[in-house]
Amino acid sequence: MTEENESLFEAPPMGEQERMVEAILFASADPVTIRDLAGRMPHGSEPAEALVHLRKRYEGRGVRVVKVGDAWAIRTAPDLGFLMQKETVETRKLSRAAIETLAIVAYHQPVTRAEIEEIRGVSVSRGTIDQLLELDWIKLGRRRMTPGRPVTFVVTEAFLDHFGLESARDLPGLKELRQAGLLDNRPPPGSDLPETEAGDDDQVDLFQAESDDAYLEDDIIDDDM
Amino acid sequence: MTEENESLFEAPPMGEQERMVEAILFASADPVTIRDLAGRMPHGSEPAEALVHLRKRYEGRGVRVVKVGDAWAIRTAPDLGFLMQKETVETRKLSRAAIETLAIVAYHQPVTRAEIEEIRGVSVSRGTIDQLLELDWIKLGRRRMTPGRPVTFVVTEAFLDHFGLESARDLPGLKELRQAGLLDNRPPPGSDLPETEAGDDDQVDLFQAESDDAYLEDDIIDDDM
Amino acid sequence: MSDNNSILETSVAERLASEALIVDVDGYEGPLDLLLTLSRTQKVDLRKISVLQLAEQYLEFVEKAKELRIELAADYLVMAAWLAFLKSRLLLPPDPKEEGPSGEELAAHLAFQLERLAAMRDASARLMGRDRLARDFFARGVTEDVTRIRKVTYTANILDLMQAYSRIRTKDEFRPLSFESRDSILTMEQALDRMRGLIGFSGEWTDIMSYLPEDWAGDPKRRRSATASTFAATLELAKEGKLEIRQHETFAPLQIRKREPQGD
Repeated sequence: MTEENESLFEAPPMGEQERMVEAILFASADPVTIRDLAGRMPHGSEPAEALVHLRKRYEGRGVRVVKVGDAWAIRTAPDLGFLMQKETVETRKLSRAAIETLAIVAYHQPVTRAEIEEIRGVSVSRGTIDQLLELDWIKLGRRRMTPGRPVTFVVTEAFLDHFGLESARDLPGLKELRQAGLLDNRPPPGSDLPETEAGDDDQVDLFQAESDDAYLEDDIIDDDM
Repeated sequence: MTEENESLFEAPPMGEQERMVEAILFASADPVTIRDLAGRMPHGSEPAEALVHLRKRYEGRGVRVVKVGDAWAIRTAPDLGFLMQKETVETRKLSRAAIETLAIVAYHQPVTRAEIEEIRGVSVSRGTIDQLLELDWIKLGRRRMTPGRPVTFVVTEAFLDHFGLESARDLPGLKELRQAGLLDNRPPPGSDLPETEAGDDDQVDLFQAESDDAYLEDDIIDDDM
Repeated sequence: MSDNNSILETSVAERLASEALIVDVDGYEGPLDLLLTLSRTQKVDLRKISVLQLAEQYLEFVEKAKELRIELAADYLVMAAWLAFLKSRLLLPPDPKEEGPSGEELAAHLAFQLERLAAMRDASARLMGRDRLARDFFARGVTEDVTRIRKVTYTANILDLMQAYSRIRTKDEFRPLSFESRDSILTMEQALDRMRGLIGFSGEWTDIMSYLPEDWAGDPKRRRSATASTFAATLELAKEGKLEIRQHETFAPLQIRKREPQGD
């Protein structure tokens, strides 16, 4: 099949495609992926291009075309939030543990529970993880390829949507934190020794990450997002 | 209070008001009245005028500003309604009643409903006949020239197409069915069909099965149709 | 505000803080959280924090808690033991024979952990302070769900068809009509007997259907059988010259009457 053949399907003109993307995004509360858009539009349509036009068209308007991960949505301009008291949804107040855990997942993802505990210095309760999973702000990532194959957590598209982020790369201060080495999973000194003396075991448990290889995947945040 | 006093509150510029109306209409679950708009916008705003501008702005777009009763809303442009539908094709097996009815029509055509019931030994629901008619696998044949002039059913071209037959006469006869192992060797008790006869008669007797006793009944059968 | 005042205030604040520490020990999320809080009192960049001083503060805190007979969770005590160990490492000149990380390395790592925790706290605050969906910006209020139009297509192949037909044809229940059930059959003999008895009274043209036995006229199967056998019986009787049959037009009711003996 050559490209000429494909063009026989005659995609609608770009202006029409833009209208279609506009209608679809308006109709959905959740972000819509390019793939979904393409699936719903006539054959040969190029939603990605239509989105560029549409986004421009809505610049400075009361609603905006925003990117959420791999998907797109229309959202009201944040400066008009004051008009919307009526629509405001009271969200359950998150515990400090939940908020910190969420931030750690966002900045360190994919991250294991043991790593979260290592960073916070306390154990993470089941309820905290459950709450974040329920909010659909975090989800399970790939298993870490280390002994025990622990599950990892990553943030979701709903998280990005909620906090108005295009991608996890846009997390505030991410670059600075990385440059400061604060996103490094720096193993505690001496942890590369076969086994520390018996007496230190407790504190090794507390402050040592589950294992050294765990940190091979340090920069995965890039691969994943 | 004079009008000059009111203007001290300095309503936002019309462009801003338009943005506000846009955001409110977008985010509201229900259409919003001008009064509601005015109540939510800064003092001195003129939502009615802003609406005129907004409505014009959306002319020809993928969504439109429409009046719903006394209130206003943003809705998908009618010509794009098709984007909000997703057709899924589901393939299902024909029900036993339908396939049996179809088989009887194919082998005995033209056949009345009463005859179908007689052969199946159970009544045939209106739905089954309708389904086969809808599938365009059977159609109405000539009326039987018997009292009550009952309608008969015959198979269609589409039926032959679907089943890869040149004509209904190509359907295998009882003997062939038996040879193919599709039919028990045991003749139906009391069956008077001459199915054991040699030759190609099978076909004929299948199409004759309506003979004999079947026909006196017609006047009565019609009442049931 | 004078310097004196501020010093005074600070010491009051510190005193209050240390009391709060003890009262609120449960309010801390573990030793690291407590250490972070203590480190704040040093009022320096976390990178320049004196871990030795911090260790001392922590140990002091644990001592105080003991004096006040506050039960500390095990991990606080573990941390205390570790910090005591760290403190000794930091104070004593390094022993070249001793294996493992130096006191400085351990201290640096603790400082790193504190800084990292602080950074995450800061990040979470910034995150929660962002414009947020359904609070600062909003999604579409009326959504139009994609209506799924389910189009069902039915399939059957020739094998299905043939199997269905053979199933009907070989069904045990299948019987030709005349064998189906004896009690729905009015035999021609029965009808003939009945007609012979009745025809003598019929001088007028009468609809043949009125000759059906009353209890056979309701149920369609019985009515059907009775009609057939009654009709056959009338033909038989007509052949015998016992009655006459007439019909005004096709499908009109059949009428019969007694035939008067001829030649009379």
